[in-house]
Amino acid sequence: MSALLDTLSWVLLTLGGLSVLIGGIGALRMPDLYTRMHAASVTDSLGAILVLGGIMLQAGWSLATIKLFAILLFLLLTSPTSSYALASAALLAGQRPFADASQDGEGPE
Amino acid sequence: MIVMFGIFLLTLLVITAIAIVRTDNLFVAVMLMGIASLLIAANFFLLDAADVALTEAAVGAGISTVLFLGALALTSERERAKSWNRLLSFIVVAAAALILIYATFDKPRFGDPEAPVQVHVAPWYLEKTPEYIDIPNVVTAVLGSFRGYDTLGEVFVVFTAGIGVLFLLGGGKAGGAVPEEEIDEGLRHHLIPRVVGRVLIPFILLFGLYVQFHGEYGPGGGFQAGAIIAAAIILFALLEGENRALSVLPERVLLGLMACGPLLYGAVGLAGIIFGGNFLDYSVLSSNPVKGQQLGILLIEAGVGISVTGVLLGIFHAFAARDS
Amino acid sequence: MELLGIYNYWVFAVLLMTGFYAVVAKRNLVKKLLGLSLFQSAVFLLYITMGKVEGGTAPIFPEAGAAVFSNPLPQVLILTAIVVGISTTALGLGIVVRVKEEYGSIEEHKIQEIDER
Amino acid sequence: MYYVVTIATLVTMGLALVRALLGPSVYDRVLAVNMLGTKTVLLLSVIAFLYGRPDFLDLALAYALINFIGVLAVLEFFRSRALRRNAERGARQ
Amino acid sequence: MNALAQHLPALQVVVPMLAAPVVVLLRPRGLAWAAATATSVLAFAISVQLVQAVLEGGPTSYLMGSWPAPYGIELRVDALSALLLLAVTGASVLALVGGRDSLDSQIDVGRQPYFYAAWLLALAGLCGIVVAADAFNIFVFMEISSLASYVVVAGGPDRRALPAVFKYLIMGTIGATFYLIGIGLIYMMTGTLNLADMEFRIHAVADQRPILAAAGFITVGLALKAAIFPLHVWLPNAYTYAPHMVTAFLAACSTKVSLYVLLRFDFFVFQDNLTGHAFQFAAYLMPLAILGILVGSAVAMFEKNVKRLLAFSSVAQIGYMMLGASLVTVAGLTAGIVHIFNHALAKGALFLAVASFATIAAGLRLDDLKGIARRMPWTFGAFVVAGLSLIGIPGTAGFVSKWYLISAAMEFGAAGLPLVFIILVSSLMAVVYIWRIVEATCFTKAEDEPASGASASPVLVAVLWLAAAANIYFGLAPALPLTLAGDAATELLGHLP
Repeated sequence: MSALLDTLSWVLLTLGGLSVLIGGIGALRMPDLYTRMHAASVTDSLGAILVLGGIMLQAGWSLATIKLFAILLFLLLTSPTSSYALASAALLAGQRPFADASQDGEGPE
Repeated sequence: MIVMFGIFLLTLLVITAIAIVRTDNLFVAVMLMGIASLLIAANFFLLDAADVALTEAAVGAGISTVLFLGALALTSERERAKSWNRLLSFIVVAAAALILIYATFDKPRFGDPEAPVQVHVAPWYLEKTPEYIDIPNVVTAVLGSFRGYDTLGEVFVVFTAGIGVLFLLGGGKAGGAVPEEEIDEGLRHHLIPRVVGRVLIPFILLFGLYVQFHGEYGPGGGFQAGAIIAAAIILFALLEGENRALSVLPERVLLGLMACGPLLYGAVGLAGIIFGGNFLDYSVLSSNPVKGQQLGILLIEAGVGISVTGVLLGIFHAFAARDS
Repeated sequence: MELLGIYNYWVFAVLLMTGFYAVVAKRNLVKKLLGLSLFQSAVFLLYITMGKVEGGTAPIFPEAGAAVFSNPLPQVLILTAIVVGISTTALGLGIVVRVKEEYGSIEEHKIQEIDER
Repeated sequence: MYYVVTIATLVTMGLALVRALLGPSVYDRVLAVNMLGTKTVLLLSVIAFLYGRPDFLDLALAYALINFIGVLAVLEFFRSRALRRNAERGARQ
Repeated sequence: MNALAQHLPALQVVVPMLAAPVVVLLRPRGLAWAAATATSVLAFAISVQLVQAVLEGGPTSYLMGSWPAPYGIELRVDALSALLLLAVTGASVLALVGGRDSLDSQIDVGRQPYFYAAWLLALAGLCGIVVAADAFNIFVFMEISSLASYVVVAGGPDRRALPAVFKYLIMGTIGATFYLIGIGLIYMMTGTLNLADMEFRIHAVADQRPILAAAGFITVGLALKAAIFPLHVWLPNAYTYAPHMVTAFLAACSTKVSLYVLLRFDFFVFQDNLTGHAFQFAAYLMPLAILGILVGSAVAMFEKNVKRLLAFSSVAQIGYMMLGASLVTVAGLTAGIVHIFNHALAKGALFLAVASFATIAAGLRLDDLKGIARRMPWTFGAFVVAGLSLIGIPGTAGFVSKWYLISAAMEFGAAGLPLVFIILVSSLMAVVYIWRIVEATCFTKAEDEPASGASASPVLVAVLWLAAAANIYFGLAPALPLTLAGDAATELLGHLP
């Protein structure tokens, strides 16, 4: 049982690390703000779930798990909120998504 | 392996620092400063300084960014001048750097348990804390009791900054071009942040109280808690607008908090004298010296928390009120 | 371990000098304050680095088992210093805002020009 | 196994930093700061376990919360800046 | 009373410090001045008590929180600190008592509670530095006093106060941070923060590179704070544009307190522990002291604004103190320390007189003060007395310290003659710049005689004459400062072979 949990948590951790990394690469390589934001925010949430879930399995049933759960909940609430707010602020300020960027360049800074 | 993590973080830190100096967009510089704070804090954590990491994150990455942004909103975002006296500055800086690098060669080895720092005063704290004060967090014990007088001074530094900003910016508002109602609505039209923020604020406050009263057992204490509670109320002010926040916590209340925190701390110190000990001697506060110490630390941490909350909010409001 | 020791001190020196350079050479008042914060952060790093003990852990007694602890004293000092730093920054920003209101600029040489006029 | 995650997080922090330095728009930089913040939270959670001191998870929680407030402060800054610019433009006309 | 007597070192700091939040909360607002003044008087009374205690029983020490010395924080009052406490608290009392009208006219009532609170904090910070016997504690109180000084200086009505105070803030913070680096390096090598313990333990690691670097950083950092030439650039503007009373208070004591810390470190901690330290100290600081004396006096001779003129004169006077110290003899150090006290008397009185002039003059340029002596003969008289003391005319306090300085230089025989020459030359320069003010105020007529009947408040004139009388009293009967300074000098140099 414990070996199973261990393996499962390792898998989760590895996947989490991978998705975090993908998010990082995406944020660097994507062509414009909105696609970068997409890469960053999706993997932010997924990575957080996987990594914190993996650690939770390692920690077992303890106070630490509750704290981890709180952190996870917090991240899941705030991270998409920040992304949304940022995107809306950028859009209102006149940053156009990549699709129409061909007409007016990168948009104002 | 952890050593490598540390080196990596420090390298990122140096890159960030150089970028801060080079950019001419002050907004970007402030953002990078936030990053630098996070990196330093993570590094403090690697170096076993949990309390310091918590403070640096709350103060450096949180409050400091908010204050810088508040000031930028009132001034300008662009740095228009080139540096001057580059050569002279460079020489001064390089001279100081050479002295520092010169000094590194006789330094005790990093992490050496036999270094003078580790064998003289510090072991006494680690050894005597369980006996005299009996709380797990030695940092809190030293901060609150052994070197409590420093902490008293620190509270007064914060207080001085608070009254200083109020003295400079309080009263006589500078008229702006933006209509009051419009500037004051905060982020109220952003529905999602507003709902999420409202849900979170009580939990942040709760967490602040936890940090305040858990400071004897884990990382935390008055400063960190004060910064977190202030951050929660700043969040409220951001979401609901300055006036709503001020109606919840009017300026007079803030001023009261600002002044009562230091007074509470001082009163605990004077109680030491009244009950026959020295100033800031908490042992005499209770018939059991250890209990007295714990009570004293609890009270002064409360004083610290109150004053930090009051001062940070007071400063934030002073900046925000200038806006309208 | 040896490497990190020297590396930490060198990063301290570099950071210190970067911040110091910004304070001395830049003429924008906000930039000067940013430099000042950086300058102070470097000193924090110096103190915390010297408190670390090899194989030690944070000086908070865990529930079970004695261990090697890092030095609590530098941490206490730096807690104080961080708070002092933010206080200075806040006061400095207050002055900058007032300067902007009175002079309409936050560039040192422009202020000088206005004064000499 | 924690090491793998730690390294992945650190590398991502590096990448985010590069994004913050490159920009090009201020929103990119805010995005990068936000990303760095969440990665720091993950990093601290993992290292707390690596050090065998799970009681330090409080720190990670504090970071998560400070990060959120920072981003909202930036947004408010953008909003008030836009308002001020509009007002100035209006005053000029 | 007796029970409280042992707590006096702590109360000296705590009383003004805790009074500050109370002042902020007081209603009505007019009470702020009264409360601040009462607190200052109390602090002065405490320092008088401490001086007596030191004269009778030698240094006293106080353990904060009853923790033993290197672990807890120790306070220590010896002859040197007692003398400075007297100067600091005395200056605060005089400036506050005399300065009510002047401050009312320069700072509006709504902001006054903050101002007086900051004043008390500055007072508490300065006292805290002087009584502390712990290196880091000195840093904390240095920051309290600096931040509070920035606030009170920024209270100046002229907008030029703001850039001046910003510069002061930047340079002050750099100084404090350098000091912190120095402390860090020493701590790293010795593991202690208590000054006495540090002095004891530094033996073992003396002459290692971090200690040398630390000595450099501490000296430079404190020299910045003490405005030792050429690091004085923040001082003239900050003093010129501060409210007049603030200038009187700060000019009398704030840089001196930094100088005090410098002397503590260089003589108490490093002296004798670093090879050739005495020589290096003298070799680096004496030229700076001499340059400071000459340049400060020369600039003062050509300066047109009275406050600026006196500020540059302060730079020169700090040079005298450094010169005395850089002789590294008991006589020289005594002279330097006595001059700290006497200069506080003279400069405090001069700035009080300037504040009094300012109540009716249009501005503080020499041209604005034309003929003012006739309208304010009493103020003018006190100004002349204090000016004579600054120059060092026999019968005034300034003469005592210069006399001691010259005789200390003469101990070196022929080698001391150039120093004597420099002291005489700079005294002549002081004659010139004081004469310029006297000439402007007394011997030139104002073009248009203003009809306003306003005059300085009688309280201010009374306080001013009190300060002037002190200049004469300590010139004729200099026993008190001389005894304390002599004790201090022997104590600082005591462990030399």
